[in-house]
Amino acid sequence: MSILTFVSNVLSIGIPFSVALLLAALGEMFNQRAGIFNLGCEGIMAMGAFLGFIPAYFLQNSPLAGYANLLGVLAAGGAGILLGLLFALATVTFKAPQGIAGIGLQMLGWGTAGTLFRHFVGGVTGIPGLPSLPIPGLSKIPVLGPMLFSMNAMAYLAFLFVPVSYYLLFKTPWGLKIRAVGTYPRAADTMGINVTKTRYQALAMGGLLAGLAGAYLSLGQAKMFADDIVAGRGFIAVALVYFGRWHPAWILGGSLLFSIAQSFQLAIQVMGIKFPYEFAVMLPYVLVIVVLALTRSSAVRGPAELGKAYDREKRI
Amino acid sequence: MKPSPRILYIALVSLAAAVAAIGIAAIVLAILGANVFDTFKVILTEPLKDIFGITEILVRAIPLILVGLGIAISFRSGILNIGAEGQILMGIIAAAATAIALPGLPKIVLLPIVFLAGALGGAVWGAIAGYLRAVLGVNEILSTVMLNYIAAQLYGFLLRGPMIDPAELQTGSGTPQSVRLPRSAWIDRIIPGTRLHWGIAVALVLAVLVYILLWRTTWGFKMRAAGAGAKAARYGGIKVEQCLLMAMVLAGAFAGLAGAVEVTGVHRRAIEGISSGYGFSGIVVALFGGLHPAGIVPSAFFFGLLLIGADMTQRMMSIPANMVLVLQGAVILSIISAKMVINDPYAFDKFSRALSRRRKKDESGKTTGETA
Amino acid sequence: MAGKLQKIRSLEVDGITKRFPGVLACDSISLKVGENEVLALVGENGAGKTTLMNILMGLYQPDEGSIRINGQEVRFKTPNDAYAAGIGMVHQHFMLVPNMTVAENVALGAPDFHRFMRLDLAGARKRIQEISEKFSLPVQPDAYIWQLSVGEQQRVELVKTLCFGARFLILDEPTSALTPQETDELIVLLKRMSAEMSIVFISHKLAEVTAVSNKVAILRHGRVVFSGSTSEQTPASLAALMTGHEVNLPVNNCCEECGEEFFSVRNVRAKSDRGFYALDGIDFSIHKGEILGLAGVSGNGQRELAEVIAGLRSVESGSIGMPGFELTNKSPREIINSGLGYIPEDRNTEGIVPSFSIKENLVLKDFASDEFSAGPFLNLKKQEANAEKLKESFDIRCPSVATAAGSLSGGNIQKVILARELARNPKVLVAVYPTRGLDMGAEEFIHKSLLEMRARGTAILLISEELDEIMNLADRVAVIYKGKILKILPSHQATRRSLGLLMAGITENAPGAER
Amino acid sequence: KAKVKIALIVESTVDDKGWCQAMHDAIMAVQKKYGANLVEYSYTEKMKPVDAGSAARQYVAKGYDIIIGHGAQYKNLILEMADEFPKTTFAFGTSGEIGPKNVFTYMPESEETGYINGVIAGLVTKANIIGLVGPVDGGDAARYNRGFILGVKSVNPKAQVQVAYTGSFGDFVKAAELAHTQIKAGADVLTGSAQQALGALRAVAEYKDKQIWWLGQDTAQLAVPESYKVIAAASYAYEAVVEALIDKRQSGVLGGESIPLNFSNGGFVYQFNDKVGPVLTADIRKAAEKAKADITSRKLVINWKDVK
Ligand SMILES: Nc1ncnc2c1ncn2[C@@H]1O[C@H](COP(=O)(O)OP(=O)(O)OP(=O)(O)O)[C@@H](O)[C@H]1O
Ligand SMILES: Nc1ncnc2c1ncn2[C@@H]1O[C@H](COP(=O)(O)OP(=O)(O)OP(=O)(O)O)[C@@H](O)[C@H]1O
Ligand SMILES: [Mg+2]
Ligand SMILES: [Mg+2]
Repeated sequence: MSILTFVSNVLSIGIPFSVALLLAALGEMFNQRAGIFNLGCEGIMAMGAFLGFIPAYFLQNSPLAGYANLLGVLAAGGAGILLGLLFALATVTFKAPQGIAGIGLQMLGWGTAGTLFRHFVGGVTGIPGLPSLPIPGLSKIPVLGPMLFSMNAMAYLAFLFVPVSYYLLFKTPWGLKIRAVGTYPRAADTMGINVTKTRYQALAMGGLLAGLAGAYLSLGQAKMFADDIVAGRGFIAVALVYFGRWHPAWILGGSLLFSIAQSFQLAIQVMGIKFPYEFAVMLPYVLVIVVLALTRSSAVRGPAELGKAYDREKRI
Repeated sequence: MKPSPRILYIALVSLAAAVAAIGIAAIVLAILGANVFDTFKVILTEPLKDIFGITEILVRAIPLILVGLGIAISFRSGILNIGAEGQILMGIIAAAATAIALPGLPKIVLLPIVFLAGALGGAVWGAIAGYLRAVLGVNEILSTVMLNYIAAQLYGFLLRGPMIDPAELQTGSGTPQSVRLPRSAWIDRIIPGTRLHWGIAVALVLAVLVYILLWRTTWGFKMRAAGAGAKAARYGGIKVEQCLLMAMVLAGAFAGLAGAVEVTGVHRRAIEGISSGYGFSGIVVALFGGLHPAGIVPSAFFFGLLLIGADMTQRMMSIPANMVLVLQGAVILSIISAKMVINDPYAFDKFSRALSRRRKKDESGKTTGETA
Repeated sequence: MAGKLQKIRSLEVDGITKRFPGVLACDSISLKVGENEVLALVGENGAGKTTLMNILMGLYQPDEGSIRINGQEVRFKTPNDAYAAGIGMVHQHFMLVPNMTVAENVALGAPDFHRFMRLDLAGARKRIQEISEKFSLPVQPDAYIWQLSVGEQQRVELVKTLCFGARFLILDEPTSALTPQETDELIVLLKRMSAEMSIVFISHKLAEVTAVSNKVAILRHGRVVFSGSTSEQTPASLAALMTGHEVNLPVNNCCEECGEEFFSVRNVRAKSDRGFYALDGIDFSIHKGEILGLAGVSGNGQRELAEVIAGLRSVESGSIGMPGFELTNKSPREIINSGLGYIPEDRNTEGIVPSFSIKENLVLKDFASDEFSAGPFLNLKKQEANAEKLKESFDIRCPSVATAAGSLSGGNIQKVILARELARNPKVLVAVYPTRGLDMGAEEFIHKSLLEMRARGTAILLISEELDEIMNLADRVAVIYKGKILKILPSHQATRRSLGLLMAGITENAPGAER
Repeated sequence: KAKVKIALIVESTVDDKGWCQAMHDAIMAVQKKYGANLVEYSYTEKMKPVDAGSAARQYVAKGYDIIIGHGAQYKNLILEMADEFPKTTFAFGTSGEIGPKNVFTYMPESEETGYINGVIAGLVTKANIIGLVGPVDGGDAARYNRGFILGVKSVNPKAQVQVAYTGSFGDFVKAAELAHTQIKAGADVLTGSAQQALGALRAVAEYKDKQIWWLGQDTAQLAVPESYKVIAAASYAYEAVVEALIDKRQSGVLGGESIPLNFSNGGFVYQFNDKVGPVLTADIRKAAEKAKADITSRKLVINWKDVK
């Protein structure tokens, strides 16, 4: 195998697999930009994956089969929004500590998805999933074509969402409000911004994206479902937000780095070089830490009020 | 006699929280077609009905207390350590390896050494995240999440390779597990026929020691100051970075010790799946207990009850195993919300004023009614 | 937006009461502001001034009472309602998002720049331009807030509020962080603006009150204790009305002999967080029992100088020392042990650990000393006794010494810091803006304490923007400008004018050039 | 005969189309055969070792006669309980050890099924590259994988088996990723074991029109929609084990034996999938049948431990 095909293989597998992480991490970025730290991402993803899967599973042989994927994506997004709002109720309205509430949400989402799946479906089950949509023309470009232009619709949309979320965050009134309530909620409040509402919106957005990330896992990536489908990817997405310093472009970079490292380690194993494979499996995790340690920049800080509830009446 | 506003307030909020928790779980149970009331009855009462249930609750509480204590130290020092899961694994490995290497020592000598080794294993793993944060400025949430995965692989590597039970290779079953620890490294059971072991005493003693460490020693003062106000602490001459590192070392040591106690008290050999999610439940227990040993101990008992009770519903009510998670999640979300509302002086102030207005109105209504 | 609506001819609050848990912040307050009037609201820390204004802005809901504009009752549920009615407020603490630009901050609060999926920053810039020209308040729309000095931020606050269409302006302690020049400019501006709008002006500086207002109201413990025309009052009479006794800020009577030269800073260069040289060859020394006042517009290196001395920032070249002890680039611990006391600029995050109790904060530097610990264990009894003693002698007002220090009022927090630092009997004391935002009572107390320290032979570096404070207390005055000491002069030679010029960087014609 | 109460404790679920389902299905089949009034059955899923301890104790308290911990991770727990409850029969696998007198162990000799799958893979591959999607290199999977490699080599020494691991039994998303990697690296026949294998099969199924094939380690895989890619599949038939447990207990033997699973004792079933079409030629089928016959008759001994 030539180096070029090796690289092209690694990339063409790694890039699509970054999508779920990317979507979830972008969602978490909106949460954190608004000052809310949501460790429950994992649970929302599990629900999203489950609901994304359900229509495809039940409608497989019905006349509605053509709409199953769309229905699944919508259901996943909707459930994500609802769970995001539930999290908002706990952390914004009742001001519950966010870390622990996040773990609660993770358990709730994961548990609900698993319980219902167990009851209505049973064991690991495949579905047709999202077809890949090679872009005419572009997908024929050698090397780059299969790498970048033969993915499914959700993947294109996810990558498209990187500039969109940049625009949303930095160029729209809504993004301005999100950033303001995450940095200095009291100032936003005195300027007539409804801090609670804005944080609810951010969490709904975060939930939506996490739900879609889940749906991508079951519909776009695995094309099947089992209750442990998320397998910690939600936590990795949260970590990637720190890696990406709350910026869509960096988050894209982090998701790609992680996924490509992942497909790289698999490719190395497949090549048959003899060494304990456990160390190969570790590679992406080690790499993320190392890259962050080497490129640290003290100037970049998180949203100043990250993790803190806001109460207008309280002085400190 | 009218109840005092404070009691009424707490009662009402708690009731609302219970209704919310049961409500969330009830939705899922209703979809399954299970009986909501019976399910909760099983969870909350069944484990307490016999000595077996009660001891199993305590068995779960032991690692939860230990991990929770470590989490309390790190959170109090301003580090969000979610790496207990990995630290537990490293503790198990270190403890098991030590016990296996020193089979000849008498229990009274060996057990402390094994505990220390476990603590050390966890401490080393914690120190990595501590160093990354204190010296290289790597966010600890990121590093601890990643280190959990790395630890899991390292653990698997050691159990499949260097530490595997030779019998597993000989008979060909090849299950990744170490040899059985020498009997001199077993923690004794307290009540024969149950799994309750003396690790509970270790956990309770350490709870007292952690209280002393955090609130009665200069090191505790330093670490809490660094966590509560890093800037002021630095101005006050406290080496904040040192405190962060120390906190992570201690948190790791506690998680590692939890692993050591679990392997010597319950499993008696290093196998996969020992931790059973204690690393995350331990965070919940610690926060639930207000990051204070006096709260962590009861909160660990409560979560032990929840785990055992929910598990029982699987067999008694044929409810899928994942329902445990739904229940835990619903309970966590509603109880912490209620706790915040109960402790919010502003909300209580509004409540008690509304209450007194109402009572006044009632009274004046009554008196005018009487005079009329 | 501005001008479209009717003018605010009168604004009345009637019987406003507001309770916080355990505190009656406003106790049935009634006040009236007429057309083009400037009402000064004064009172001790915690009298309820800010609370009342927050109610006017719709941030807090009153428990009782009503607000009327032009005789019509209004209810403000959110700040938006208040803005819509034409009321705007410059808050006591800056309400600007630091990592956004000026234009973004303005656009954030003005819904007419919120287009569908688009932020009309050009519109915001234009509005800023208009307002800043109209009121001669120069601001750069594209500068980030964190890049601006305190004075510039204050200007941005004003512009922002005016951009929101305020026709009734509330200014809550707008001058507490301004330089004398900036304060003077603001007062001139307010007088000019009062031709167009009514203004409520809150300040602890009574001279400003008499200069700018035509009516004055005094609050004490949430009640209006005096209300009348300013023209009949002097600063001294207001102070007496406020506190119930005559207030005399202590003065350093300069004639006492200072001791030998004790603390020196020689040619120090150090970088700021943003990488340029914030200290560019600073050079001075302080004698035993001397107060050296360091005047200057904030942002000229004061913060960095204080940090360098305290060991929190590294020195690139030069030296800092006391006889027999070199402080340069030593750790904060070593510097503390050498006898340096420090009152930091930001009392809430640098001076105290807010969630720690008062008694813990009082031993923040000494908890591990032999006095307060035995081996690795804390001596809680001694901690407690120490706190009780200092609470008494420094008159710290708190429910108990176990209260969280962060819940105290600003004045009391400052007393906790002062108590901790002075109780350690420092040989050198660095005090950075020690009276910012404090009322006269607290200021008097702190000034007295500093002079006592001086009398005991401590060498004191007093960093302040208050020229009165410096001229009252200092033996010599140094002026810092762009990281350099422009001049050091004995305080009897210093005048407000000469110092003001030096602070602006103008060295020619300044009298008393001397080292 | 007296009634027997059987309890099963598993780490995943009883319909995981793999390891746990095989045992569950066997118990259900035996229950059907013996009659529900003779065999009472209950199971508990998702049991980590510590949770399994509580569940097993609860089963003992409820008077269950036979408690099966389906996984060697339950070994210690079972040995300990066997000591405490000498009247109860316990069983766990995989293990070849002879346990105490009330403990049965069972041991699938999976290298046998691996070998046959390997023979087919070696003959089917055109690229001479075969992909092995391993969960971890241990236990049952290690035997299967080594048997598979030997099977390939026996018919096609030139073929290269690319072995790689996901590091997890359950992460089928990663298994799919690994299968794609294998295929990109040229593999045209793949196999793998444990629950994660379904993910790899799902990935193979995506190459619908390409000649890329799967060999299953569980016959349940022949019933999934992706089965058009599965040439053949082997699986465990625990019926023999379950019947032995019941029969021996009823004849007074509570344990103390190890029951192997292999072709000679009917512990495995092997099924070809006729739906895959011409790829499964008569020759290939014959070669596989022959290997199976040789293994069953012990003519062929698979030295799986020799494979590094
Ligand atoms: N956010 C808060 N929550 C609860 N109580 C508070 C809060 N802020 C202040 N307090 C309480 O209100 C009391 C009065 O504070 P206030 O700001 O009025 O200070 P003060 O008594 O006027 O003193 P000073 O003149 O030094 O400012 C404080 O002692 C404090 O205990
Ligand atoms: N959010 C709050 N929660 C609890 N108590 C408060 C709160 N805000 C103000 N208080 C209390 O209400 C009283 C009035 O405070 P307020 O801030 O209005 O005083 P102020 O006159 O503005 O003082 P200063 O001169 O220090 O600004 C104080 O006792 C203060 O402690
Ligand atoms: Mg105050
Ligand atoms: Mg105020």
